[in-house]
Amino acid sequence: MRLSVQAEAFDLGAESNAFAAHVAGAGAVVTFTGLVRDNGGSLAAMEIEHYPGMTEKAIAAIMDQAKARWSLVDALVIHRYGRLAGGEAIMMVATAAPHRADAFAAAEFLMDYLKSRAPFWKKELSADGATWVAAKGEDEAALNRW
Amino acid sequence: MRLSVQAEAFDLGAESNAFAAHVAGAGAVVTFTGLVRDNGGSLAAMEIEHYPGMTEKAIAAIMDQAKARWSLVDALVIHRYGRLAGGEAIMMVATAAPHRADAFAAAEFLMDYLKSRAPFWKKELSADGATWVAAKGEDEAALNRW
Amino acid sequence: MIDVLYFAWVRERIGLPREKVQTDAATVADLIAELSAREERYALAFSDLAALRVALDQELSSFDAPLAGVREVAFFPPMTGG
Amino acid sequence: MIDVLYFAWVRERIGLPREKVQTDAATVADLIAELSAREERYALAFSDLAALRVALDQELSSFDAPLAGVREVAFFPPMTGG
Repeated sequence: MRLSVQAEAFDLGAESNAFAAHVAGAGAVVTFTGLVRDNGGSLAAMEIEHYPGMTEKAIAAIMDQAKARWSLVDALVIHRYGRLAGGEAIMMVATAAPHRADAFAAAEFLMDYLKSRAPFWKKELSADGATWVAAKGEDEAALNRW
Repeated sequence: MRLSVQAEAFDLGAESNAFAAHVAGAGAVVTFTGLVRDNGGSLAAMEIEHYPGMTEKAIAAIMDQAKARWSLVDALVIHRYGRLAGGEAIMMVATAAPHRADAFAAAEFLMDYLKSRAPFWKKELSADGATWVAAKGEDEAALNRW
Repeated sequence: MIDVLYFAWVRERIGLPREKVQTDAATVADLIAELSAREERYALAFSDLAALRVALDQELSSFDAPLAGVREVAFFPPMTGG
Repeated sequence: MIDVLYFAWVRERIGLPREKVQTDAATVADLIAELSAREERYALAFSDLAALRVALDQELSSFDAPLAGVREVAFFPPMTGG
């Protein structure tokens, strides 16, 4: 299990290959990557603030829960902070399990909890100014399924 | 949307990066990779047979269904046939969508249908001999959720 | 004349991957009956239809489907892709 | 003395990321009342508690939680990670 909270960009392909290279016993690897949506015209940059110390603890706790609930061979969470340009990768999650149901469920669980329980705050920067991204009711509701 | 049925190995990292590089408007990319389970001791090789012609049609039809059901920016399916060693990647699916729920749902849908509706048959080769992998009731049942 | 294809253990039991069959069978079930009457290896391969699937011109179909106009019939076990 | 941290728009409204606060507040709610009484910018930041979250020593907590033994209190809006 690896967890990294970092300002630097990461390489989705390299991270995926490194992760999948050491998952003996796994038949299924799922990755999720969150990107800054780049809708052509109004390219939105993003500024991500976080709570150093609590961030790592919160993510580690979420990963421990996932490990306890599903049969996981391994899991990975990388989450960036700081300023990101449109199209850039914000974060990624990877899970490896003997079977696909566990790999998918654990990845979705990690994402749902990272969205609403890891101390990150996103600010969108566009030509119109800067706006803090509001938490969505559906993201809070998504936690109820677990 | 790209679909490849091939004997050659593919590079998960390179395919993931190539896929994620052209998904403007997407905020979420999900990949699934199926591996030949390599449990150390009894390294199982796998032989995958398929039905050339029908395979491509069946996968294209499944991808069209996914595209019709979810808001997808792009999707990718790569599936190998022939002989694979333990730990090798059998296939991968990638989906890109504005939001994570669609990317996850479409990837799981593609996987469930590829499992039971794309004409591939797996044979496991071990020290004990060769055995055709039996279809699982739970895989057929998984289709009912869609 | 139709092309009849066999995959996986159906192919192994029958001993060949494909053959041309001259038949007037009206349905898939009729064709199965004709083939099973030929030789033991066919009867064995078709002994449990619940363990078989059929595709007509590369589309999954059912055993009671008519064969009129069909050029390619394929028999195989439940698929195990992914 | 406890460390009080502010993040996102809470930080922007109050105008600083962290400060040390000398307080005898028994609960988080009491601390909020003390801070809000200080200056308008605090009152504004804390005006809608439904839009706020609190962490005590880096664990999510609630507004009625006691402050005894707590060294670090953080106020922030609902999180938007992922």
